[in-house]
Amino acid sequence: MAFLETLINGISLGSIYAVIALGYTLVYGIAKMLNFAHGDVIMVGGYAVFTAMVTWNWSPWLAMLFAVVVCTLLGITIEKVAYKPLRKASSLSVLITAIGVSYFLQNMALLIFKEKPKVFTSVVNIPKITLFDGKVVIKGETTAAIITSVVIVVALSLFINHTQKGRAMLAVSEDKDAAQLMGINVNSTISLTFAIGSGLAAVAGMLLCSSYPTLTNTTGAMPGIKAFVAAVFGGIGSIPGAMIGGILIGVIEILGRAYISPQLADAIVFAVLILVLMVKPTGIMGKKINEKV
Amino acid sequence: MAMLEIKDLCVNYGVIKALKGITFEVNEGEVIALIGANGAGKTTTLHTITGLLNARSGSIVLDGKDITKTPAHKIVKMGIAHVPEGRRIFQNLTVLDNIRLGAFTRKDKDGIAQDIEKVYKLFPRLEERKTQIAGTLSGGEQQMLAMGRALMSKPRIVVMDEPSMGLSPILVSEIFDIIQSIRQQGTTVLLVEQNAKKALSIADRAYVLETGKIVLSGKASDLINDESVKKAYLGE
Amino acid sequence: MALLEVKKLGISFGGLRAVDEFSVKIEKGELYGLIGPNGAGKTTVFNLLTGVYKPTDGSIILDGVDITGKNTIQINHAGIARTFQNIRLFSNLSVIDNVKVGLHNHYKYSAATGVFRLPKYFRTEKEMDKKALELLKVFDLDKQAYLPASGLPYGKQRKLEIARALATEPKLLLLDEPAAGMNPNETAELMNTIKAVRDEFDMTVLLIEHDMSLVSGICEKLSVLNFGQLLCQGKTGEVLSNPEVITAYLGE
Amino acid sequence: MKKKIKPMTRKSFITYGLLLIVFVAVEILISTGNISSMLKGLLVPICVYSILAVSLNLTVGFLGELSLGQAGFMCIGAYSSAIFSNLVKETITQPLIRFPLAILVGGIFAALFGIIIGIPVLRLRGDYLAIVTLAFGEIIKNVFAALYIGYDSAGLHISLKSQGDLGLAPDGKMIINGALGISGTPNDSTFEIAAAILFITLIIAYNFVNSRTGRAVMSIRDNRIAAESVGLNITKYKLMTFALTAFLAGVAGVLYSHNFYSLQASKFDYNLSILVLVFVVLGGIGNIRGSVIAAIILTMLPELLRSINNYRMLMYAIVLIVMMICTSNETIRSFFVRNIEKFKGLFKKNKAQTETVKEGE
Amino acid sequence: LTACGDSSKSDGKGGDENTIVIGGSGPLTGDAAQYGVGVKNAAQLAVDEINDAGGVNGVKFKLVFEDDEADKGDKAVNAYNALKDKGMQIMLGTVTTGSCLAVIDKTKQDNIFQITPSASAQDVIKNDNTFQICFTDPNQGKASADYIAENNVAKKIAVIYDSSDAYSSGIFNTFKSEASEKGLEIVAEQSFTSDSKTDFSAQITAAKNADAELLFLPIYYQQASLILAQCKSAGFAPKFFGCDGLDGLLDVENFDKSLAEGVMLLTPFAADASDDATQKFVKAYKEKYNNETPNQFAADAYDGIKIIAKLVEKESIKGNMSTSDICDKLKKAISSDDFSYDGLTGVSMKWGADGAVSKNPKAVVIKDGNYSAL
Ligand SMILES: Nc1ncnc2c1ncn2[C@@H]1O[C@H](COP(=O)(O)OP(=O)(O)OP(=O)(O)O)[C@@H](O)[C@H]1O
Ligand SMILES: Nc1ncnc2c1ncn2[C@@H]1O[C@H](COP(=O)(O)OP(=O)(O)OP(=O)(O)O)[C@@H](O)[C@H]1O
Ligand SMILES: [Mg+2]
Ligand SMILES: [Mg+2]
Repeated sequence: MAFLETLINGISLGSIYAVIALGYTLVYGIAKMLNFAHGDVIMVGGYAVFTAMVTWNWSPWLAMLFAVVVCTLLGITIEKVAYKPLRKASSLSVLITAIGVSYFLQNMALLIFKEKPKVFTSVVNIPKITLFDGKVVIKGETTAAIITSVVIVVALSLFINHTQKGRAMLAVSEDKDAAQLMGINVNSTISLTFAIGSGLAAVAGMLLCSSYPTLTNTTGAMPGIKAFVAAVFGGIGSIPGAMIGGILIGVIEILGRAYISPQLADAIVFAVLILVLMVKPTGIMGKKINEKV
Repeated sequence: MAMLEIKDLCVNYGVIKALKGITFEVNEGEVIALIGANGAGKTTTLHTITGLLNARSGSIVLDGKDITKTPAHKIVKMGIAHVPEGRRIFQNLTVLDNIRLGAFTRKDKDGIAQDIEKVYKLFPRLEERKTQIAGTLSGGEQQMLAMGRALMSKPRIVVMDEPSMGLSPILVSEIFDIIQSIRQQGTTVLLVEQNAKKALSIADRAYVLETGKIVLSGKASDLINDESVKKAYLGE
Repeated sequence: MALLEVKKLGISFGGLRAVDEFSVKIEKGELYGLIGPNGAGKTTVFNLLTGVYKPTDGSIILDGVDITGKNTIQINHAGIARTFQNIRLFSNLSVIDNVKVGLHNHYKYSAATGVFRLPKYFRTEKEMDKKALELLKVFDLDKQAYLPASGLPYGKQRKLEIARALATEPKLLLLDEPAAGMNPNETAELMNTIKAVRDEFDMTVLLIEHDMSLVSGICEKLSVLNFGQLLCQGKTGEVLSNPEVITAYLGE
Repeated sequence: MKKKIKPMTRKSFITYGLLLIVFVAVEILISTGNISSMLKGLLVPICVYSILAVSLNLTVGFLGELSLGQAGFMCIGAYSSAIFSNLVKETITQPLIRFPLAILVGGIFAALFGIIIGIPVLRLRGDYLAIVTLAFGEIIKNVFAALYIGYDSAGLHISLKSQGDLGLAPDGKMIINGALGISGTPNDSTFEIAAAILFITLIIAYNFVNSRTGRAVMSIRDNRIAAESVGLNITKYKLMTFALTAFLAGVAGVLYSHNFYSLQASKFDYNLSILVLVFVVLGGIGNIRGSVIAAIILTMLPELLRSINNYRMLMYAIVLIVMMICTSNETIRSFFVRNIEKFKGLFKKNKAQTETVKEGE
Repeated sequence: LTACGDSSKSDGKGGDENTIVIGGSGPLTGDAAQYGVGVKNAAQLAVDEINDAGGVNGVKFKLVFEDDEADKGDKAVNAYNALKDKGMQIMLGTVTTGSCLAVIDKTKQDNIFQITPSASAQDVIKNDNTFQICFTDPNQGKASADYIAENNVAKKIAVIYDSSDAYSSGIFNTFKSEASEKGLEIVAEQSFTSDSKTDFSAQITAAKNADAELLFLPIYYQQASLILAQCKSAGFAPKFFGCDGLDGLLDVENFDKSLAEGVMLLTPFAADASDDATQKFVKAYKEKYNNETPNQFAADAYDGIKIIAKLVEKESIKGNMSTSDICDKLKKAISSDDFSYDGLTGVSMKWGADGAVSKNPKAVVIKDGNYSAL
């Protein structure tokens, strides 16, 4: 029973990682850049909901909508200002700029919302599920996160593989010049990718803060990194992979903490990651790409 | 009025001057050949026309409209398709996905389906391999895919960068036949070729490019008999 | 004894039999051509010979040594060097450094010697420079020795690839479409270079090419592949007049 | 004609010269007492970060692999040498003997880990490799933060749980105290030693890159398949580069740990690795001198911005983004290049015309 | 080269006779910013009060404060050096233990009187020029165990602590040994690290399954607030006991105070205590800083400035004395028998030469959303 409980704890944590990783992997897979600022967009989403709900007393639904709009606009702006000028530069330059953006968002949030943490009010009102006479509890937030991540996986997969815009994204991810020659507007496609990715970050922010309700300017940083790990674990650019990777990372982290060593739980997660990548060098769901000689 | 007019086009790569003011024109329905040695600037010219490179000065006019600063994706919509050097197919997508992307600017589902069939007819090998990941095609197969993909946008002008490169002799002849049939269907062709003899034999007019300048131009049938051209590009 | 003896080589990709029962014998000093329609499996044969792919069937014997299943590096050490259909240069290195990388296994000094600049470093580097320039001269590249390789025009890049392959001092040189993208003059020049290489370096050459002027101009023998299978093999003149080859490959 | 690839020797001598000038200038400032405490305090860290950046550049710039584990190597160097120094500080009291030994210990341990990490890393490419190096760095940090080592008359005690778990006798002494880390390491790092090591690092880096080995490494970066086809042992050169990078990062760690009274593992988190990567990328991938310059500028920048208080880190972020865009955006860069060429042209008037705009082939 | 700036002040010779420069160092950015900001604000408040009242023997204070980002190495030292360049004569700081450990040897070398409001590790005061206003960690760990044992609060105890944090693991270590001496049973010993400080489900499950009656939380309040919420949703309701790190819990914006009902903590300061001094301080602080409630760090810092003022007065320190002389005088004065201070964070606080403060920890319990003395 204890094991089951622990496992469910792991899935709860993992489902949050999964939602974050989905936004990560989209931008990562299409724009081919490690958007290290993704975690900070999550934080902005959290503050947006908080401001709307607590400061302005809006209803949760309205607040969520507001957060999605804020993050989407933010994502598009960041892309335009910081990443677009580097379209032709090396991916490392963009990575460093993303780090700059991450610092920027964190410090901007610090100036606006000050240093004291805020407690987030959960936007989820799904009742918790109690099993085995209350021995095992599945929180409403967990249910919400799992449902959300499944919905996102399905929706994104359908979108990318079956719509014109989605195919444009795939083409852009492979070869920007060739994509232009197909009549694809590379800039607007990348903007769209960022818009969706940032909208997903807002959703992730709400779920993250609903489950773990303290909110500071660095709230998004560590989950962002963990989600990055999850995205790679699942296979870069693979949408179902991001979800699976997220959940597995959560489960390993919690099992490691419960059964091996709480202090070394993170080390264990990373060790498992390394082992898996040794066996499967492109992640769990990653496609093995053979370069034709 | 010419369909496509290039005037005094200059293009630089950093400090390297690749094009030093070239002027030429392409009329509707023509096949124009652009020939020249390695590094003469042929590819650069095509890239600039289709918007992948920015001109430093000069102008490109399509149907009387200046498109010098128009972004590449809009130029496609205006009716120019590009078969790029090095094929530039989408390596990790399937052959069929590549072909479909060629029709990205089109909305007519039925028309697209028909044109896919046409492409398959032109290149039966592509139909056999439609689910293969494009990156694993042989060199020649990739070239066919690049051609087929470009035709999917129903262009009024196709610019082709060395379409015969890497093709077997039988296919080279076929490609030139295809170019001619494309022209017969009313599409204009701007052709860059190393295989100058074949190119001149199907072209209406031709320009000879040397280190970023046009040094010779005229009717293809005249150039093919020009001594200097013969010596420099036909290997005779 | 033949320098290269390939017996019943085969490989599949998924359901596709890319090369099937391919056998060939190449004598030392021969200029041998491999031709066939697009997608016939020519490049795949090169990849099998150089260990990029592991053959599922058959054997490869080079100069009496069985090299079947060995990896690329071992095969290069055994004496096969190649060029690629899609040019693969060390594009950020200078032209001469590309060749010096080819010389890597023949002019040695340890990493420490390099870092501490011991006398041997200077001596060896000097020898390498000399040797590399000699090689570049053969390909008329010596004037561009210190330019970045990526800045060379296409035709010269192809030549540089050959020079780099030769620098590894192979017994057998594989050239994958060396004339692709060259105009007739350049092709003619390349033919002379390949001949010169064969004569000066006493080299055996196996090449893939679609340019018939080159094939008929320099190849002594040919093998024709079609759909992964050997269509015909023999003296160049005979093969090129074979009606099957004409219908499948040459046309006209 | 295009620009020739200049022999690296010239580049390296310019770098050595510049560094020497800076060094002498700083020494003069110090001896005349004209240096602020701030700048004086920054001298060793600047050398440390420069060494880290130069060594990471070997992996990122020359081997062409993205590594996010630099802090891990540094951590190993810092910890192993600090343990060493703490154990021997009573027996070897002469810093001039103790410190070189500590440097060797730190460097060698880090290099060993570089090789261990290099092995799985060889199978991986690109971002997968980046994440594995990040993972290794984090593992190292986490393990050290959970590590308790003490010694008493009964010998060495090691635990991964807590101080109490060690069962140390009352006379025992803690060496590593978990999250509290190590304290009491002798402050053997001086600016002169750090500068000397930076100098040596530069010599090693330049000479490595300009040797047969360096060429092999760069050719692997440019085209792995072609490098294999000419018979290069990819594994060997990748491992060698990783080990060298790790060794130098370890040495930087030694300098770091011997510059402060206390050392805590949490300092060596991925943010530090990323910071070093920022130096490398901003200084120019594959540009050794650039790494040093970027390390110097970016280490001083937040300190120079202290006067704007609350907006300090915000400003730092903005400057970072702007610098990145200015150095990497083609249009902006070619604008600078053109103007610099023009500027140079003023000095070499006669040559100017042929140099500013190169003719196409 | 602004960094070369004004070096006349950093030679320790002292400056203007009627101004003493107090340097403060703490995190103003990053994860721990709230502690540094609290200290900075309260210190400024205290300095202003003193100056408004005409200074100490006519000598006014000037506070300079630098951001050390709670860094444990170079950046902490940079902040310290920046302070020196600004002419610091007495140091209030640093706020966090890690940064403090990085600078104590530098302050020792420069012989600057250093008093830290909140760096609580034992090692911090190993030099004779450094003093603490807060309890040392071992002290808190011991006091907590003693309190629990003596008042029979519980027998079976679970602990969740931050193993990557010096403060938290410091308290835990002494708590553990003291607990076993007092016959308390630690049934679950759980930790987390700064890299995973949001999800405590595994730790809570372990504590719950070990049937712990009390959960000891020697951690900061942000994590504690999460733990309280997660315990509730896991249906685990032990008694909760914490240390001074829990202070601030009730001031978190939008915090559901019912979660904290019954939480006991040892803290030297509670913002809603009824004594005059506290009320006056809280009121002044709120007025000055946007209605923010001061936390314990702020109170420590406020005390710190006031303690410095009292010492300065006692020793008739002038601004033109050298820092080293000031240090020698102050360290002797603070540990002399006749010096004691009644402040916000303790009455009749006294210091030994070792630098540790002696004051009685106050145990409070949260009741109806307020602290009330136990
Ligand atoms: N990306 C680039 N950076 C710098 N120089 C370039 C670049 N691309 C081309 N060049 C140079 O510009 C000139 C013209 O090149 P371009 O590719 O247009 O020639 P081309 O006529 O197409 O030759 P080829 O027959 O080899 O394809 C050459 O000198 C070439 O070296
Ligand atoms: N890695 C692979 N996976 C799947 N199919 C492959 C792979 N490599 C090659 N093929 C297929 O095997 C066949 C032979 O390819 P190969 O590259 O050897 O042709 P080729 O004879 O060199 O043709 P070309 O003259 O066009 O270069 C092609 O149909 C190709 O699509
Ligand atoms: Mg070209
Ligand atoms: Mg081929």
